[in-house]
Amino acid sequence: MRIVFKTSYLQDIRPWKHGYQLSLYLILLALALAAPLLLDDFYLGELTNVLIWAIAGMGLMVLTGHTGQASLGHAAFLALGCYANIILLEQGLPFLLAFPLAGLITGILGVIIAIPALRMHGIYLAIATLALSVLMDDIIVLSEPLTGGVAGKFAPPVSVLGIEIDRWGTPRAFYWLVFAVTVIVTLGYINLLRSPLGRSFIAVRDSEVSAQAMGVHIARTKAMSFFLSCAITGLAGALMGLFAGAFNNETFSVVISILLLMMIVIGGLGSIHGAFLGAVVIGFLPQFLSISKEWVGALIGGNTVAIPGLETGVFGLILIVFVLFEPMGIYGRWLKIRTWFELFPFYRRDMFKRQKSYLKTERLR
Amino acid sequence: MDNLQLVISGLANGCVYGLIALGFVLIYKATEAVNFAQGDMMMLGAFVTIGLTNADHMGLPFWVAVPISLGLMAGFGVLLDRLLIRRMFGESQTSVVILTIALGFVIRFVAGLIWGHEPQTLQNPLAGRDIRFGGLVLGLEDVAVIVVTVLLTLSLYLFFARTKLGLAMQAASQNQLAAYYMGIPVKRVQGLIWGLAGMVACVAGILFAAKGAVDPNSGLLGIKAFAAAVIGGFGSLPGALAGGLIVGLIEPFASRYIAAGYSQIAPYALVLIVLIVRPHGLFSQIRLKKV
Amino acid sequence: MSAPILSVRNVESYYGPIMAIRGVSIDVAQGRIVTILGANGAGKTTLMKTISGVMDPEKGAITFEGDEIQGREPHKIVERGIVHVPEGREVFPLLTVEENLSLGAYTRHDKVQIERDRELVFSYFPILAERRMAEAGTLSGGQQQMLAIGRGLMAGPRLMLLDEPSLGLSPRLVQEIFDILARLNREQNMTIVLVEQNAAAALDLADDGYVMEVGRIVMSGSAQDIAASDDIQNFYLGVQEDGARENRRWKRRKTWR
Amino acid sequence: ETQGVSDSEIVIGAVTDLSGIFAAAGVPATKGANLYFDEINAEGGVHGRTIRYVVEDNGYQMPRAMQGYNKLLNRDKVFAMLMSLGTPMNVAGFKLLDPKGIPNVAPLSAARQMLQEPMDNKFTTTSSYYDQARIGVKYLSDQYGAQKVCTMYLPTDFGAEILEGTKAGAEEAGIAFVAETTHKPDETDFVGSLSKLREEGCDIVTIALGVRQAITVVGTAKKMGLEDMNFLGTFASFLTVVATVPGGVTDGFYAASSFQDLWARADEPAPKAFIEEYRAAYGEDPVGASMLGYSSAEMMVKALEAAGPDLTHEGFIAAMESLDYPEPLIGNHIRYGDGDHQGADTIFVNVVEDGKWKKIHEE
Amino acid sequence: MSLLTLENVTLRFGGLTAVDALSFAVEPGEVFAIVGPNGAGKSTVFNLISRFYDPVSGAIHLESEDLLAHKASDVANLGIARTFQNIELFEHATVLQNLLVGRHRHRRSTMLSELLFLPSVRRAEIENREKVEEIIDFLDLQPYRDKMIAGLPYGVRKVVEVARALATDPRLLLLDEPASGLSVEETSDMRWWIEDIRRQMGITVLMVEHDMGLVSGVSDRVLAMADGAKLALGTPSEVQSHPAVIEAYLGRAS
Ligand SMILES: Nc1ncnc2c1ncn2[C@@H]1O[C@H](COP(=O)(O)OP(=O)(O)OP(=O)(O)O)[C@@H](O)[C@H]1O
Ligand SMILES: Nc1ncnc2c1ncn2[C@@H]1O[C@H](COP(=O)(O)OP(=O)(O)OP(=O)(O)O)[C@@H](O)[C@H]1O
Ligand SMILES: [Mg+2]
Ligand SMILES: [Mg+2]
Repeated sequence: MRIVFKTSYLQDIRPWKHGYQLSLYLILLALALAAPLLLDDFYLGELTNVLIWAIAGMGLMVLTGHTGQASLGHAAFLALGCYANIILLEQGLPFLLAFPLAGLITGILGVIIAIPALRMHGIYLAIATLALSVLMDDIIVLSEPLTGGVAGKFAPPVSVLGIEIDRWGTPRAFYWLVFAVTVIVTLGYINLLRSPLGRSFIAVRDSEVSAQAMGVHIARTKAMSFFLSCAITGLAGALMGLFAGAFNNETFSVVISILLLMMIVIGGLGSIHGAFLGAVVIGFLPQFLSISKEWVGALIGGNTVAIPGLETGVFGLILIVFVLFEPMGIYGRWLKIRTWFELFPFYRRDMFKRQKSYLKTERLR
Repeated sequence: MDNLQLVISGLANGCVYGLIALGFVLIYKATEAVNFAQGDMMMLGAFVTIGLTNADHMGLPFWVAVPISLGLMAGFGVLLDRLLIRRMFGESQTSVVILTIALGFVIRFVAGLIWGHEPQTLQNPLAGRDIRFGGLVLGLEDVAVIVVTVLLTLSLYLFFARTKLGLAMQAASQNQLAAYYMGIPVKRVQGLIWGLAGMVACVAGILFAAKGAVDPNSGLLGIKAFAAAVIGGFGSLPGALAGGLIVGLIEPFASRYIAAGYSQIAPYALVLIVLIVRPHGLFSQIRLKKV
Repeated sequence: MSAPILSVRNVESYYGPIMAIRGVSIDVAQGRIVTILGANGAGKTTLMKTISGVMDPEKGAITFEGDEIQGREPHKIVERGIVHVPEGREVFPLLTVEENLSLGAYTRHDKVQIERDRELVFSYFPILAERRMAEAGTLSGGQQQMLAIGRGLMAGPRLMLLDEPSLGLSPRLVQEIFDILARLNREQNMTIVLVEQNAAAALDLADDGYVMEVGRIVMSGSAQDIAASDDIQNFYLGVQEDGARENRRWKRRKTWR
Repeated sequence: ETQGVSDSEIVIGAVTDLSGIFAAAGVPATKGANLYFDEINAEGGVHGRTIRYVVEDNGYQMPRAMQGYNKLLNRDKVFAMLMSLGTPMNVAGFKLLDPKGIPNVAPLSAARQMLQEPMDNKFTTTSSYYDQARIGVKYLSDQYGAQKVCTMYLPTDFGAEILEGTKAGAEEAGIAFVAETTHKPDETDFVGSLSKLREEGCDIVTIALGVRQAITVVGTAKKMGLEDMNFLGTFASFLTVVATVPGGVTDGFYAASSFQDLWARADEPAPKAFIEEYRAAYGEDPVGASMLGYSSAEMMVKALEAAGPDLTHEGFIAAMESLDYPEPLIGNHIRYGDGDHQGADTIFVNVVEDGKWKKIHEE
Repeated sequence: MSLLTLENVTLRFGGLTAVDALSFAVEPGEVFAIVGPNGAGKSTVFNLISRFYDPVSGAIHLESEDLLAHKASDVANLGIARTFQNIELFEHATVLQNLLVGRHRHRRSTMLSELLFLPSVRRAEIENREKVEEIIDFLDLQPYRDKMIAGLPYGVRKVVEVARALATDPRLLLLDEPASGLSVEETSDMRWWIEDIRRQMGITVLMVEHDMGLVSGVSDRVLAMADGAKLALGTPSEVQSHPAVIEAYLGRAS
């Protein structure tokens, strides 16, 4: 068991608990930096994809995981970010300006959209955002001069500090771009969580009444949460647009909104780790299933495994198993495994048996 | 006359939304869980009935097939509860939502596997029969939809308001722990409600497939029905019907009178507007906590 | 002392990895009032919850009228006649006072007797009758506590587990509650297990007592004996010179620590 | 060394919808193609190489489609794409197929963008929605002296293209385009839009909706007594199920397409053989999309054969351009040429009669 | 000038008059207790001061500041902190985080500086932390510092609530039944804490409490309420011997 002696308040303020944890993160960082050298184009592309989803997941996590505002419409903000970025690029702005601006614009639009939503809670908010996500499709079609309507738009190649970046042309450069954004967003998120604003998000999530009594302005706090969430999601959307190369009104569908929410719940609500773990599951699992189809195919000697759509069915099943196995998300499970190792050999087998738990109504605010 | 026709068809259609919404509300009212697979259960109910009664499947007489499929779907609901939902007892609403979304994937896949992906219509004795008064045409299916929905809503409403079991269900949703302290078999009650929801989904499916056609993706209609339930104030049975009717009515009028390009937006825009005006639906179930 | 109606043997319960009660054994004889005293976090609530089945014990046995009941579904235990009035009210906030009360009688079917009990509860707590159509969530804290107790009575239990019933009640009502409990015990021969912070009143009412500390029973005996013990006098009954403000940080060690 | 070609194997890829809203097309098409490839492989393949057809499910979502392309291009290293489904997905795919010169053959989308520039590596089997709508409208107006044309459509690229085709057809026929209504994929009630179209006096209504919706529209129109309104669908509504709706609900519904209905010709030798083969392999009845899948796979094999044992992309493209043969299964003639990358040019207008599709016109 | 004054405040819930033309004033530096039967409207008075409810009529002032002109979230900024009868903590956060939320009204940093965690933010955080640690020491909460609220016993939560309220650095502290659920020993601790809060920290305390031992031990003045209206106001012993108070509230033994 690791015992940490705390000798200064800074120890609680800095983002890692002990040197061991810090070195783990550093190793992870080093591995991620070296990924383009270690992986082939296929896996690098998948890794890039997972990172983009993780950014989007962090965007939603701010709002849903930390402020307790469920959104089933975040694909709309992906779309906003994506279109904003490309339109700005088309106006001749350099990428380094267009990209953060896209995030900012999405954040501001997010707040404007959120203002009427601030009084909603739970499923009511979820449905309002879902409706928004459905409407975004039509809004894109109706604002055709700006968005290209149903014909969609193509992402131009971008250049950062003179380096040409293109998803397919220069996958390594593209990966580094996405990686850099991931790191920046993650650091910002960590900072958020250890400062007053992040705490006020959690306060609003856990009890609006007492947050208010502590001087937290509920509407303003939610609005800020929407801003940050939408801004981050906008950045992810911009990257997703570059990643896809072409997109139109159908690209950011409601299904993606739903998948995003699924992702953070399965990863573990309320932790940054959860966004990443969820992104790995939602982002890579379908691909993994598709690859394992080859192995199964090789095993039974067929050319193709016969049942079409099987992957989606299995995907659903696996998600069900994930939720059943660990309703607190993968991160929750990871914490338990870690504790197991830390306590070794002083663990009890039934230590993590779930004690019966009971729900109370969420209809009281 | 024209408008009257729109009203009637809007009502009939709204009743289908209302029926699916009823399923959502039923489960919510008794367990505070949101069953995102309700639309898919409706689709499944429709296919089960088609599988039993259509000539190119088993070809049972319609009135024999209906009770069997109602029973099967009730059993399916109970089974879901036993296998999945019960294991999630006491876990947060969000995890249950995710579980049912994933369940929807699986149901859609299985339905596609069994019945294929092409739309199918339920062969039924009401098909193609119309009632006409003057210029007004009313499909017999539409009449059936309206009658069944109103009856079902009413009886479920009375069940919750008047019976001991209904009261116990409401209690269990508000405070599971206290419900146990009162000796309410909370899990069994939940199983019951899932069975009931399966049955309601089946009724909705039958009426839906009789009015039009179903394919494995018809379950996505659940999203609109969900919105309808929320408009009504999620948790209120009459609210679900009201929400369904509102969405059902806005559609024909919007496509009749609003310019192309905008008309299809109407139902979702309406959802937004209703929620902006009444953030917790028409028959609000949300209370301010007394501290 | 007659044979115990409820006996708890070496029970251990956990919240995840945290062991909240560590090998607790108590006996409750038919028709007696037993009180369990203990500081904050001693595990009293956990013990009650384990008896009523809303928590599963990891080890140990609980027998009620000769049958083992540990780990059963809680509603089964209620059906056997054990009712738990929980700490912290736990009313059904969106149902009316009246509906809350009728749910208390969920396991019963004798309409007439239920009606009579309802009137009895209303006579104990007239304010509930006055507010019978109000949603329970809008009641004041003390009114909710009355409702929780009344709801427990509606089940017509043979064994009643009361977790801090006097919480948030006015001094006058606290006295009334204790009178009511004494009467129920006397007239209906109801067995009562009582957890109370108001140790003086509890020991006064009870026949037997237990003292819990950090998950263990550290003292047991008749209520008088316990009340007479020095430590109890000091720590639970407040019979102590606490006027001297300078002394207050100096705490006497409890002998069992 | 050409990507996707080894001594023993040719890898062909597809990104299609096997679980989403267009699974009704994607699934049977994949099955049909597999059926043909299995046959060819059993006979030893093409020039000694077996064909491996790798199909990725996109669930009709863009991110999944991109993953599919990543896998097919970077992992499986496909030689060509065959029957990828979804206009936006195909268009996004072009971004990476074009630079590598990988052919995109017979996509399951009849959008004109399927032949967008650079066109050299793109081949479609069918005519576009645009042309189908255009010709259908022209035919109906000739036939019935119709005066007013309208469109009901989903505001997507699919709908937009049919809308444009309808307008073009109306212009060519010299009649007026008067009204349009827009819809959502989950819409199930069309009384409102139909009464609007009735008021506008539409006598030809082109439909760019989901299959289920098309059936409901026609049924509702019958109920409302709109006997004079002629409904015209395209490729997307030209399905056997539409014809076989019980109660004759869809009788009199027109559809323009670039192939002929399978079941209407179930007695002709090629369809008959196919139906039997398909039944034997899958234990279920084939549908139109299965037939297209089979036929496209056959076309692919023909081109691979013509390209010779030294398989390169240039060689394959040249071979595709040389194809010219009657295709009895789909009932059309496939002919490509230099600068002509659309295979079957004839468009058929069909109508539902007694639960079956009947061909009434070809052009 | 009185620190807090209520003048003729009335509040109705439907047909029920929960607070009925109530007036009283709390002087700076005193401990002022409100007692009364269950449902007398004591918590409602607190909720009115916290601005959770709008009174039908009447005025509430903090010194000369009109409280009714402020929103609920501004009340803490004016220097009023409170605890709740039924405990309203941030369940899924640690004790430390809960207390740090109490410091929220002292937040000076902007969103951007927090995202970058500029040195100024770091300094402010350390300062907050020091302040919070003082309170933790004061209320003996050290063993629970990093525990999640969800797993704490009732009595500890009560103390955490007091701590969180203190963390806001209030001028006026509202305590709703601080001793309910506490054992005799803990209640006597609470008594000393309240004394210290008043003496050492100079905070005025307004509390609702049913434990008459505590009330008479610490409070300077007591207001007895019944049915939303004033029954008696005076020193603890005056109120305790008031016949109407005995009848409605205390019962025979007192
Ligand atoms: N949900 C929980 N999760 C983790 N630990 C818990 C939980 N509930 C209680 N505990 C722990 O179990 C121990 C016993 O708690 P319990 O509530 O039984 O005490 P108690 O004697 O009833 O105290 P009180 O007088 O405050 O009600 C405490 O140390 C507490 O920290
Ligand atoms: N939100 C509300 N809606 C309706 N009635 C309410 C509401 N809040 C309080 N009441 C009623 O107002 C009265 C006063 O309640 P309050 O909570 O102020 O009592 P209290 O004096 O704090 O009592 P206790 O000592 O039991 O906590 C009660 O009768 C209660 O039922
Ligand atoms: Mg307790
Ligand atoms: Mg109170």
